[in-house]
Amino acid sequence: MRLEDLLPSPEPVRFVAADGTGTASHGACPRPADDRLVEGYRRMVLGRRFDTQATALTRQGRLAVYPSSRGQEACQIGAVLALRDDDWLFPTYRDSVALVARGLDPAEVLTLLRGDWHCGYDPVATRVAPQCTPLATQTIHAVGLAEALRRNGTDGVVLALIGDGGTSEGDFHEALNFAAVRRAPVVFLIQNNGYAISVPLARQSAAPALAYKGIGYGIGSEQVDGNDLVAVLAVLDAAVAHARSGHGPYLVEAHTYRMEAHTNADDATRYRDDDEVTRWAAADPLARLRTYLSDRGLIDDEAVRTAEAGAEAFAARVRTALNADVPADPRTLFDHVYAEPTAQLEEQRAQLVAELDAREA
Amino acid sequence: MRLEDLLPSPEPVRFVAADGTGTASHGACPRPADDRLVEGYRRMVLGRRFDTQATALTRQGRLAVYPSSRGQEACQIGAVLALRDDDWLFPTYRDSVALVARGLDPAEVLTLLRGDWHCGYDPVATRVAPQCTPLATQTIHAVGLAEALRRNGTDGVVLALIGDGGTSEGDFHEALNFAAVRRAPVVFLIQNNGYAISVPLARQSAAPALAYKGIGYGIGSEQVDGNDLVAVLAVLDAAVAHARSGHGPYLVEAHTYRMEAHTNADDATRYRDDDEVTRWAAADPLARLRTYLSDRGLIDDEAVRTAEAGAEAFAARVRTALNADVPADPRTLFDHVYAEPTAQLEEQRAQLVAELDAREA
Amino acid sequence: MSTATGPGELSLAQALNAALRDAMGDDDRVLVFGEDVGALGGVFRITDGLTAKFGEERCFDTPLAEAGIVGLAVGLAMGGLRPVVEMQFDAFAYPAFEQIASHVAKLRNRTRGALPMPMVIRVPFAGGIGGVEHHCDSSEAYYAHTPGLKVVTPATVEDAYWLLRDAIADPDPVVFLEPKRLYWSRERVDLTTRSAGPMGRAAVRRAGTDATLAAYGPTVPLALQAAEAAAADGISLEVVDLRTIVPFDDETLMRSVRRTGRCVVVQEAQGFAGVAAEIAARVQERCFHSLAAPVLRVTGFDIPYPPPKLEHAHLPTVDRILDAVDRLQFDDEPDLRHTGMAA
Amino acid sequence: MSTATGPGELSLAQALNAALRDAMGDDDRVLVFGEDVGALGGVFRITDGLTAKFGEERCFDTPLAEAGIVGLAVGLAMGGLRPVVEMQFDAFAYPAFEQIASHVAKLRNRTRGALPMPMVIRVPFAGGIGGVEHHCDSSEAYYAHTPGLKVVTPATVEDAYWLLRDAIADPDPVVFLEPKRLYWSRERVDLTTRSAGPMGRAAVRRAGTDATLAAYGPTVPLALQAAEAAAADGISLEVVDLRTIVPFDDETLMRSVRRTGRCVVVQEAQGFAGVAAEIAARVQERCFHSLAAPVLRVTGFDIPYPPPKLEHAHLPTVDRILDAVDRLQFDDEPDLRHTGMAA
Ligand SMILES: Cc1ncc(C[n+]2csc(CCOP(=O)(O)OP(=O)(O)O)c2C)c(N)n1
Ligand SMILES: Cc1ncc(C[n+]2csc(CCOP(=O)(O)OP(=O)(O)O)c2C)c(N)n1
Ligand SMILES: [Mg+2]
Ligand SMILES: [Mg+2]
Repeated sequence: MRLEDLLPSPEPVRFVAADGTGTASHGACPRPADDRLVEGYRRMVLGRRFDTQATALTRQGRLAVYPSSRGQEACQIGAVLALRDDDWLFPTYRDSVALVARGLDPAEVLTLLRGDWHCGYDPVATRVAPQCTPLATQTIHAVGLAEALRRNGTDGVVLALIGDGGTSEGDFHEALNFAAVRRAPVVFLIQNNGYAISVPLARQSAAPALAYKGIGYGIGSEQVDGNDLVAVLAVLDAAVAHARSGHGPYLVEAHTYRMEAHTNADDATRYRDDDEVTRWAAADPLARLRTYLSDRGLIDDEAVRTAEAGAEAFAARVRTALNADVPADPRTLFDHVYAEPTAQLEEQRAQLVAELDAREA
Repeated sequence: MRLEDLLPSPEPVRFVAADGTGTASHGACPRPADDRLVEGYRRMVLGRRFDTQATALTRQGRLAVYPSSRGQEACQIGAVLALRDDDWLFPTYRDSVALVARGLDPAEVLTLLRGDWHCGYDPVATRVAPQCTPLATQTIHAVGLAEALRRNGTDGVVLALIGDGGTSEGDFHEALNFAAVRRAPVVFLIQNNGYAISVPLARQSAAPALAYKGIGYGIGSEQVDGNDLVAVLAVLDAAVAHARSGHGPYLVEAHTYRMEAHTNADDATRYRDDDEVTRWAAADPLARLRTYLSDRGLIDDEAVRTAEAGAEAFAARVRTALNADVPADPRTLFDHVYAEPTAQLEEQRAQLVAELDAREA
Repeated sequence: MSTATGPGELSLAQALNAALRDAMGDDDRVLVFGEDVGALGGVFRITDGLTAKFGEERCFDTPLAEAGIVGLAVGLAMGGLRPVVEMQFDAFAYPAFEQIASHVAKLRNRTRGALPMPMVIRVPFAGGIGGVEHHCDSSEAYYAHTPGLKVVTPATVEDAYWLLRDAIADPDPVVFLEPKRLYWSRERVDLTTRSAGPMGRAAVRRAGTDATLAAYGPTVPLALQAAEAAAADGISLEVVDLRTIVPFDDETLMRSVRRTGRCVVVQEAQGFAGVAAEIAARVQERCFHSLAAPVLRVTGFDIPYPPPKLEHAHLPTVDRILDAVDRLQFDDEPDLRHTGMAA
Repeated sequence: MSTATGPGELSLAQALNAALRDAMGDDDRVLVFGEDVGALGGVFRITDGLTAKFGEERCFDTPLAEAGIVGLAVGLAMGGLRPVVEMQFDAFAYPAFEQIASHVAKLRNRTRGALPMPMVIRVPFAGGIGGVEHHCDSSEAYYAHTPGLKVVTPATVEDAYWLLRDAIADPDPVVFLEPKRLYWSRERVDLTTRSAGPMGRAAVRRAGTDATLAAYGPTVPLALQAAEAAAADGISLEVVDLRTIVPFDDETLMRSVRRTGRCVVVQEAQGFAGVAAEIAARVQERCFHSLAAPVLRVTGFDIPYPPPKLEHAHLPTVDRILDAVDRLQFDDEPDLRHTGMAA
């Protein structure tokens, strides 16, 4: 790759301005087809409704905790739309919206946050790695999986999600480097939402933008307005195509904002102004896309209502599923530590079973 | 810093060509003063002689192991000349030549490799951190120490050495990032000698050059011909001045070559051609500097002879020191694990003492 | 340990906060840093108000990188400062493991005392708070097995304050394990005096004659409850709170076991090769002929920490401790129910 | 174990190399990677010739980053491959500790079996080779304390071959600890058959009646020498080679100790909270009334691994084992000389 291709555009790629009007700054990427944008709109509506629903469920005690991605829907849905079914996604704890938008069962997605089990869906069947808690560690797994896809003779691609804070971890550096040296078909998408819990980007990095990290590994990079689905999808399309065609990894930084606190348990007033939140509300990705699409006659009021009704129905499904009590059986704690429980684990399970039996008797 | 200042020169900065003639490509750095170059020559002669001597001592069984830096003297001496006495140096296992050039007692430097103790010199008195074995870990210590200097109200600077292989470790990434965010007065000097043991640079990184890593952290960077002392010193002078004046860290990549095997125990024929070594021999940093200085009348045959005689005398001192048997007392093993040995360690020492006493009786 | 609230009372979290504040006030060299310790005051609010009081130079947020945080502390300690760093949760200290094991623990030894490493690595410790995976690990054994580190864990509000003060004043690196589920436990305390000994000494929290319960950190209140319950049945249990895992206070524990002749070690971590194993091994080495029964262990199972809804099944309970006491028996039957250990 | 050389003999290093070669030949999914494992064949030459034979796709050098190496292996295992990675020395596996503890050990459990982690992490293990600092750590306890990992260490040439084959074929992640100082020990072996049991079983290497020596990896030959020396004095020692630390073979060890009534555990690592502590704790839990004396430990001291010239003082010796056997005494005197453990 030429030196110029390794550096991102000086300004984030943008197709749609905050007020929904088209802009001139597109980078080199073509605009995604209309039907994909309309589908993106539908999934963003659904994703936002899911997010609100999940937050509500924490208040009702049905979820232990929920990290909202309100405001980041363009990134989450863009990531999903850029992938084929046989591609893999490596999400973090914040990316539940991406998972339901990819079609995963919301109850399975929320198994982790409900506290039933660590991962509720089948990563192999869904081609979605477990939502990762230890920051940045998933990015190197993504490289390994991408290499496995190549070795298995497919042209599958892996998309790894990471936050701005996560980029500070050593594992992210190692992942970028391994990906570049091994030319793995992997796209790294940084959702730079301005904060790592309470820590603002300025304390996280002094780089002109996080996308400038690519050149240090020989990885092509781009930065994009992360609240503009059209731009996110356009840039990710190019990145995924790059990886799929054997040209190795690609790094994308999406500039976005976390509208809610870090999780429902966090108190964001301790570290940021309401003003800042209000300013970002004006850049809302969903309103922006709606205006853009309706201005172009791609959606009408009817389509908006249909999308919202679909989202409501989905939210009802989520409520029903989460309000059902799923029994969690302690006897299963020993089942999957190893392929076969060791003699020690068998005995520990027997002890627990005896204890439970005694309690029930 | 402006974006342009964060990227290195497209070609390594060079003042002196391989054949000793001056070149046009100087980057923006002024040429160091003549007397410093002459002093640099003297120390390079000494350093090389020390290096040969140490390798010889491994053959005589006086050293357990020695990682030669033959061919890297311009980097090692450049690093030392760029620093004031009250600045700190953070070396690796390969940087013994830098240490003796800084004036450390060679026997104390070789304590590690002789197997007497882990570090033989006093890091505080010498302002040289212990030669670091776990790769890249020292770079973040360097950042902390640099911050301590600033907090202590001095304008001291820290220079951290690292190899090309070491740059792949996560700790290097974290060190660069912490240094940039905290604007620590630290200079990172990558001695890119082409190999990490047997692994060539192409398998270590796909970056256009390692110096391109700086921009991803907002750190100014430069690359330099690491076999040209004039250039190394010029670039490091600028980097150190940058750090000293409160502008934060700086990253320098020096392109050089390790003429010997990784250590005396390594077999370099397994992974590289003699041809390659021969080619690099023509770029020898010492011969190059001698030609350059004598062409300019800065040294004459007499000066060369004096430098070499000084180096011989030094080598004799090293031999004498290393041929003396230093008794290593196992009773001291418990002395510095904690400030005061714990009750358990006291008892373990008592047991060992009883055992030794019994054996001696 | 009282859990009532009222005036003059302090939570364990508040005591830790007070210890940091007082240590920073007394010694300019003390610096507090880590993830979210500044404006937010830490996810558990242990550093609350420190930046406001002492400024950003003394208490600050770092980039999100634990090896970097500990490595920065190493460099600062080399430069004469006294860093107190926070790891956000047990499992998030693992990225710093190399820095801790290869440098923090060894630099003093490496340099024959020239580079001491006075620093405190604070780790919110163990479970019982319904945290999702990676938020409830018990990692004390990793540190306790690493020579050069001291390992301390408070179980009372008073100890939270004083042991942390001791740790910060200590010339050696201390891994300071804060039992998460005790953060909100409250006691009426007077922090101007201390009742337990300094760091390095265990404390007999309750005197007894029939058997000794050895516990530390989160299992101390549990052991006390078990002793209370046993007393109702006429069994007199002595409870030893180890307080400091390294260096280990053999004297206090062995004196107790030699008297009671029986011992149960209670630890929340998975059992295999944990600190309870060390304690059991030491006790039988030193008190063998005083022992009327094997030293038993009540520990977590040898499984990854369970999800929130199942942690209750994993964690040591009062019942399991009492069962173990009941089984301090006199034959070789491997009757080790509920101990997380069996064969 | 014979140390003579001659035709038909193999070194332990060569047996490991053969195991890798045969495993790669039998199963295309087996990949070998790490630092310097390609052209160089590894710093100990364990991977010698593999790239030449199987090509760069099957055996390759990676960038120099251990977390990356293990993390890459995690992703490859998710994709159905069977990675065998090399950590260059014990202490250089520490940067990968988070990947190992938080992912390798837990991904199968996290996903209820959907993402098994069949991989082998090979670690040149322990000291006795005059290596400078960081090259001789004993790190088995860190892994053994982490549920989800299996931990294996061979002590014979035959076991080197077969245990590594077993580890590669195993559906679970195995930390495979290769005793560095045994790399060059040689035996006349026929690798087409195996005399010891599969991974997971201990082996009685020498039968005896007076006491049991429990050892693993580098201390097995030492225990055998001690038994040989004791026999000359009329003391009959049984030597149990654990072979697999996790899962632990209680049956073989307990059967032995119940018969001999005495036990010494020999481990090279620092003693505190090490694997020997677990073994001592287990033995007294399970064989208490068969024991005529406390289970003693002979271990390294609780210090960082010493420099080359002093390692001899730190490492367990035949004399220390014999001293411990002599002290399998009958009172509570803490007579634990030379065990690295005392109070
Ligand atoms: C290795 C590690 N260290 C610390 C944490 C605790 N933690 C959870 S989320 C978080 C902030 C992450 O910020 P960012 O990467 O920007 O992602 P965001 O939450 O903004 O999506 C922290 C510090 C963790 N999960 N893993
Ligand atoms: C964390 C860590 N991993 C592995 C090693 C083993 N090792 C020692 S030197 C070396 C190669 C280092 O290469 P480079 O950084 O280029 O430095 P050079 O030896 O060329 O000076 C390796 C892999 C180590 N010392 N530390
Ligand atoms: Mg963020
Ligand atoms: Mg190199």
